[in-house]
Amino acid sequence: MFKLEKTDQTLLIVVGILTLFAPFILNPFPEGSAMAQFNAGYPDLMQRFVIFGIFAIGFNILFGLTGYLSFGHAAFLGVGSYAAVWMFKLLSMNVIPAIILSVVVAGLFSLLIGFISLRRSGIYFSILTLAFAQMMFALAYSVLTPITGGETGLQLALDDPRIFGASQTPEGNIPVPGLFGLEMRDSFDLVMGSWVFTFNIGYYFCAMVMIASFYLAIRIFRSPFGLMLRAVKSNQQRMNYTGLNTRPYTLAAFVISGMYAGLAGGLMASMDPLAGAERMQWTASGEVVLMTILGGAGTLIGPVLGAGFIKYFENIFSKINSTILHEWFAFLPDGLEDFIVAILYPFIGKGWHLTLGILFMMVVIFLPGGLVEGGQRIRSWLQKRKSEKNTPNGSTEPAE
Amino acid sequence: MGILEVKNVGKRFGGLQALSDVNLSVRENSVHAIIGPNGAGKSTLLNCLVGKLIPDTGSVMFDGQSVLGRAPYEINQMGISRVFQTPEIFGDLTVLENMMIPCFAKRDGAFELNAISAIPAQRDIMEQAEHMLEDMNMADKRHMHAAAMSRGDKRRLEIGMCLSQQPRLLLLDEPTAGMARADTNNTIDLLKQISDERDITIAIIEHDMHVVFSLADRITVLAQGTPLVEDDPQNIKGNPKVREAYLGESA
Amino acid sequence: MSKTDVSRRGLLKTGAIAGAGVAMPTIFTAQSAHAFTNEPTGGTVTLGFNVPQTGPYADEGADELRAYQLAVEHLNGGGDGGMMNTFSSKALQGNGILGKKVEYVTGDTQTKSDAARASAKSMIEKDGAVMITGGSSSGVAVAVQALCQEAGVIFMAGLTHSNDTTGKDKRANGFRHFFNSYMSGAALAPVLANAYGTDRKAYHLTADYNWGYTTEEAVRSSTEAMGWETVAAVKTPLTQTDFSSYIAPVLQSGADTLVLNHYGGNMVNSLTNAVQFGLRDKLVNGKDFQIVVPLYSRLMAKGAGANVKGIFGSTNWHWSLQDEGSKAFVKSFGTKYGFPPSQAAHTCYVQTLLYADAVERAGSFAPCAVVEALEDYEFDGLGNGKTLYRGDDHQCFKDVLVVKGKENPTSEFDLLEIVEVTPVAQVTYAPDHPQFSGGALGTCNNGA
Amino acid sequence: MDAIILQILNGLDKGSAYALIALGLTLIFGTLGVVNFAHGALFMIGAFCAVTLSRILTLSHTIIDETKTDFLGNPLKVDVPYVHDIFGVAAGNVIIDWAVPLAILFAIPVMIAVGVIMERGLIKHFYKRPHADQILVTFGLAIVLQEVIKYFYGANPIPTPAPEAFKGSFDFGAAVGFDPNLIIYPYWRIIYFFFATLIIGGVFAFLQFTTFGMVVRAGMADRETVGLLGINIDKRFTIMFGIAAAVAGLAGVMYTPINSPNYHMGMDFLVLSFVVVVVGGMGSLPGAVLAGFLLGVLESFASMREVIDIIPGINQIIIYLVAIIILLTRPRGLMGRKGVMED
Repeated sequence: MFKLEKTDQTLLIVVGILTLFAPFILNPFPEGSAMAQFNAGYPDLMQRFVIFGIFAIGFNILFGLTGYLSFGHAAFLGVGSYAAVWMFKLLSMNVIPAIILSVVVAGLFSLLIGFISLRRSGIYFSILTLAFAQMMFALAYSVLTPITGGETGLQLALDDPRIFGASQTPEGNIPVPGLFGLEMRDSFDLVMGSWVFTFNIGYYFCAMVMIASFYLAIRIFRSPFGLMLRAVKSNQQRMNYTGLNTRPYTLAAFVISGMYAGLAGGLMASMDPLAGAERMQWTASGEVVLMTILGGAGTLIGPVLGAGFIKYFENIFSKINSTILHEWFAFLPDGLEDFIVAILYPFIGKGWHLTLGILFMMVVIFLPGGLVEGGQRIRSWLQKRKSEKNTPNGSTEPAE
Repeated sequence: MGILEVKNVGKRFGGLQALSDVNLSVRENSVHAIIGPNGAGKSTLLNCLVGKLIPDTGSVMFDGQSVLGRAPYEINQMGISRVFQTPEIFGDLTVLENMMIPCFAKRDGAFELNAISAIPAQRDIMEQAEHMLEDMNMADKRHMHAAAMSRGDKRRLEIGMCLSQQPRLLLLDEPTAGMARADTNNTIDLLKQISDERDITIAIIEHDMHVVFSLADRITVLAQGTPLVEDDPQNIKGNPKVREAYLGESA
Repeated sequence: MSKTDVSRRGLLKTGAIAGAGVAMPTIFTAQSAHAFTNEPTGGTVTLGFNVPQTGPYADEGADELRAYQLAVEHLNGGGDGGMMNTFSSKALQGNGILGKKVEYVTGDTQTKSDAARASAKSMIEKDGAVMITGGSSSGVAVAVQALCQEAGVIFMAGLTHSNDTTGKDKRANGFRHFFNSYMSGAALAPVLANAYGTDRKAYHLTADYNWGYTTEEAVRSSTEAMGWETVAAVKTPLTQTDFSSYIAPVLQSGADTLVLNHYGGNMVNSLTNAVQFGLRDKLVNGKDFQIVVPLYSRLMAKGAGANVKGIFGSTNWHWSLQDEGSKAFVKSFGTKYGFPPSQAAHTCYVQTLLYADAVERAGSFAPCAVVEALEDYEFDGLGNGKTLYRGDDHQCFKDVLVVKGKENPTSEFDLLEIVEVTPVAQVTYAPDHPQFSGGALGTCNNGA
Repeated sequence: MDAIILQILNGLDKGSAYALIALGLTLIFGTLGVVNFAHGALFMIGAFCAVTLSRILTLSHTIIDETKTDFLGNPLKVDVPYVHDIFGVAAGNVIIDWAVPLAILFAIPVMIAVGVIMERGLIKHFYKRPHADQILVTFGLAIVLQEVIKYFYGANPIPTPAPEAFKGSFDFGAAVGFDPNLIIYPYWRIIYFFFATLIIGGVFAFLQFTTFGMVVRAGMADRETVGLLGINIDKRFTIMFGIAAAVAGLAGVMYTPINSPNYHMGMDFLVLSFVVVVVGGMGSLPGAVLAGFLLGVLESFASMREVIDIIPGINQIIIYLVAIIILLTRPRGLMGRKGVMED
């Protein structure tokens, strides 16, 4: 099925199921319970999970396969968003042309920037990409304000000259992005006892795109082209003396991953029609690097896990405030409650950066292969335990 | 007229004349050794042949075409393969994958965006690679990580990779450097076998006289960046100039 | 299949708890039950406080949050009631809003429009917030205001000073109590003319983004109207930390006044650098060289330290005001937290009260009802004298304070002194003023 | 003409700050082969050494002044620093006033300790790990360090002025025959420039003329060989890390009067200092210094309004533009060696 090997096929199916049932999986705690704070199954965050998943999958095609560390990838996400919003302003509120344009524009930008930056390798390449992205950010924030909206971002207005579709809804509001009549922000809720699950059209649209992107990524990983990219990472010298020109390979990888970023940007704008310059800042580029390495660079699923991990932190941990902490520990005697809250407080809410930093360090120190390696270790540990159980006399098998 | 014709090649690095007036003709289907003491310019000459360096003067013709100014991958596509002093292989890939890459390069050229089809679907490539692994006696290691192999196996793999491109000229840069005696003899046997069984020209740069005299049909002696003499092995052995410049020094 | 624009957790929270244990029914929520987004149906109503908790404005955000917590306490009948006692409207009873206990959720804007929108969305979609408020920059305010318009909730802006918030980027569901660039210019100009004369040559350094542009334009046009000449205006990058290369050429230009259209860290650094260069000790064109900072905040003054002494600027509010409202607010804030509130805290507190009051008066949480109650609403007793929430652009019109860095501060909070309270008439402008042109308010959106 | 002289002065001053930070970064990269994203955090911690010292010097006990009231109408509490009690008001104020220069003495041991602990506790384990891991772990460390500082000192900048004696500016123009006020430069920035060149010179002299320095330089060139000679290079590298941390810290201490320090000043400098290091050529100390000054001067020129009028926005992008041009024309930066950080 899908022309994939068995393990990849299983992985794709698992990812597909997890994505489709995300509204259930991410809302494990009943509404109103103290743990509901940790629920992540609301449309915006679910959309972010998959959109940043796409971004990281694309980044991994470049970094994970070729080893070229781009420090300016957020720029392509940014131009993708701008392209999409301009499409909404000028053409139509349908997301399809907007997303197509954002992929194309991001592809063109990455072709140009990649063509120049790939003349160098290693950290020199990283700094070149960083420089391009920072230039784009700085100009978008300031001089290019008429095109980009500058500080306030590019937004839709009530008087946009939309060619297909009205400038305003009958009620006098700005129309929302949709897919042939399905509005991206539409949701319906499913109530089961104390549990509430939200199904959002935008999320499912993004999820479909993500599964398709993930499938495409698997195909690329397993293709001759993917093999060549891994060969570039392994030994460029041998590539050259094997009659292979590495530049077009790396450039193709750069453009493909730039287009993934543009796709993510286009989807972001489709879910929420605003494009801000901060999306292109180096911190945003650094974030996707962190996502990829944290999840496991070069692995298929790693970047998606990393993206989810960081976005979860950013959106869930940052919202826990001292009042909530006090509620959680209200069952404790007063003095103890205050003490525990005082200890935890620096790490949650406004301290979420601190916790994230500590977790980065832990993962890098103890799990060099990222979260994927963590998963593998747990699996092998479980298998070992299982095999220990299966040998009733308790003798362990000799190590391989 | 040899398959490789080097005419009046000179190369300067700052104040050092690394090569001057090098003339060399490698006959088709022969094994041609280039020997010389350290610093004689052997590696510089080799680098000029594969496009890593561009000589200041002279010409390098391969099969009637100039190689000068071409990138290494273009020269390789013309039919020249190179084996390095320390094996250059794809350490992160499996042995089989290593072997497939030159097959792709041979079939698809310097660049081919083949991003969708699965590798196992490339039956012809798989067959070629498997076949070459068997030729190299490495079929049992096909799923091993290349970096995890012994040096001798790495060398064997590298030679196999070069051969699977079906090159017309195989350049070897001290292929037995740093090898144990047994590995060296294995490599000699392998090269002999290749030279006998295949329609291929071999040019070898070597320090080890044992290797040179067991393989070479013809020998060029390089000293101080310029060829001293070019002759058959038995004549080289008796040549006093060579003895003085090279053998005498090591004896 | 029914549809909702955003989920309505406010309803579901209580509804679901009531139905807990009944795992059987699988219900898709019906549209007809909700008149507007996040309609609160239980005994509580949730407000969303979206302030910077990380990044350079985190301290300002923390102060805003303190004010919000105080406002919630007062609305629920706790504490001493603060400004509820001095507010001209007596609709608020201290029993929550419309009898519903006020609860709140908090989020981190990071002072980035993307992050701010994400956090606002999570409050709307996940927590069922019926109103979003807060923020410490115009970029964030404009972005979140547009989001709230789309989602059908009310946005009560926190600290945002750019003309655009109630100018070209205004939205029907958004309201701004804070003053703006135009008002700063209009209030400052006469005071500056008075103190420094009418034939000054001004050199502007302007932060290179929207807020900087509107502030420069406002200050330029109002000072030029008084006879000042603008020698040069140079834009400085947002990310600049060392302004020496921008400050150094000022004296060479023949200017005798430097206007720093900078905010936050930019202003702290540019002012520190300017004072470092000894500009204020110089005599140019026979006049003492002067520096002006159009928008002051206490945290900026604190960051710049002694450098602010004697430097003019404007603020929305200051704790040393002696009207009854301000005194009541300072008292309850100071008692609770031990130090006086900042202008950001004030505007956030007032915005919360104004929202609650509008809901009470409208008798509904529906955004359109709230909008109607707030539009052209006149009130008093909240610290800035008689104030009008203008219906045309949802901007508050009230007195503006011109302040000056204090020469002998008695504490780290006592850094500014009020020079003049500029009456509202002097800072009022027509809704179609060119500095506010473009954009349209649109119509209110109830969502759902 | 006067405008150009002024911007050259400016550029040299800015450049000295860039060069100083880039120097420490290169020192760590060159000796240990570690890409240290926490270097900006070391700079920031240095600056907060100055803040901390000035807090220590102004440690106070409160007395109640019945004659005045605070904002709530209660009797005013007045803080009296202990140094006033010990040295008297006048001498105490002088000590408080000189907090920043005194902080140099305070910062050196603190920073060396921070550096050594960092190297022994964390960086040591990352010598053999890929650069990407080094970047990630040091980046994580940088976040942790800045959040810890933020927790204790808040997010707002903290004014840390120079001593009264160094306030104001020197009129260069008048000294060389221009009209007064045309070319003025603040005393503290002049001091910073000389301080930076002194430290840079000191580091070079240390590496050039001491045995320790020679071993370290040999180690930078070929670590394995030096290890084979039976020299305990690791210990020396630990000390080098301490020195690099101290260099970054001193740069931070001296920077505090120029701009009020805040917890994210390290991150603000991080990207810039990496650009400087790379433009100079990874691992090259002279390259880092040269690039620092070059970028400082060019940045100053780009901020002239005459230039901005011709190319709008040039001041926003100049550093990156120069970095791109240099890297495209000189593959390994100004003075980089082949093969370093190219894989």
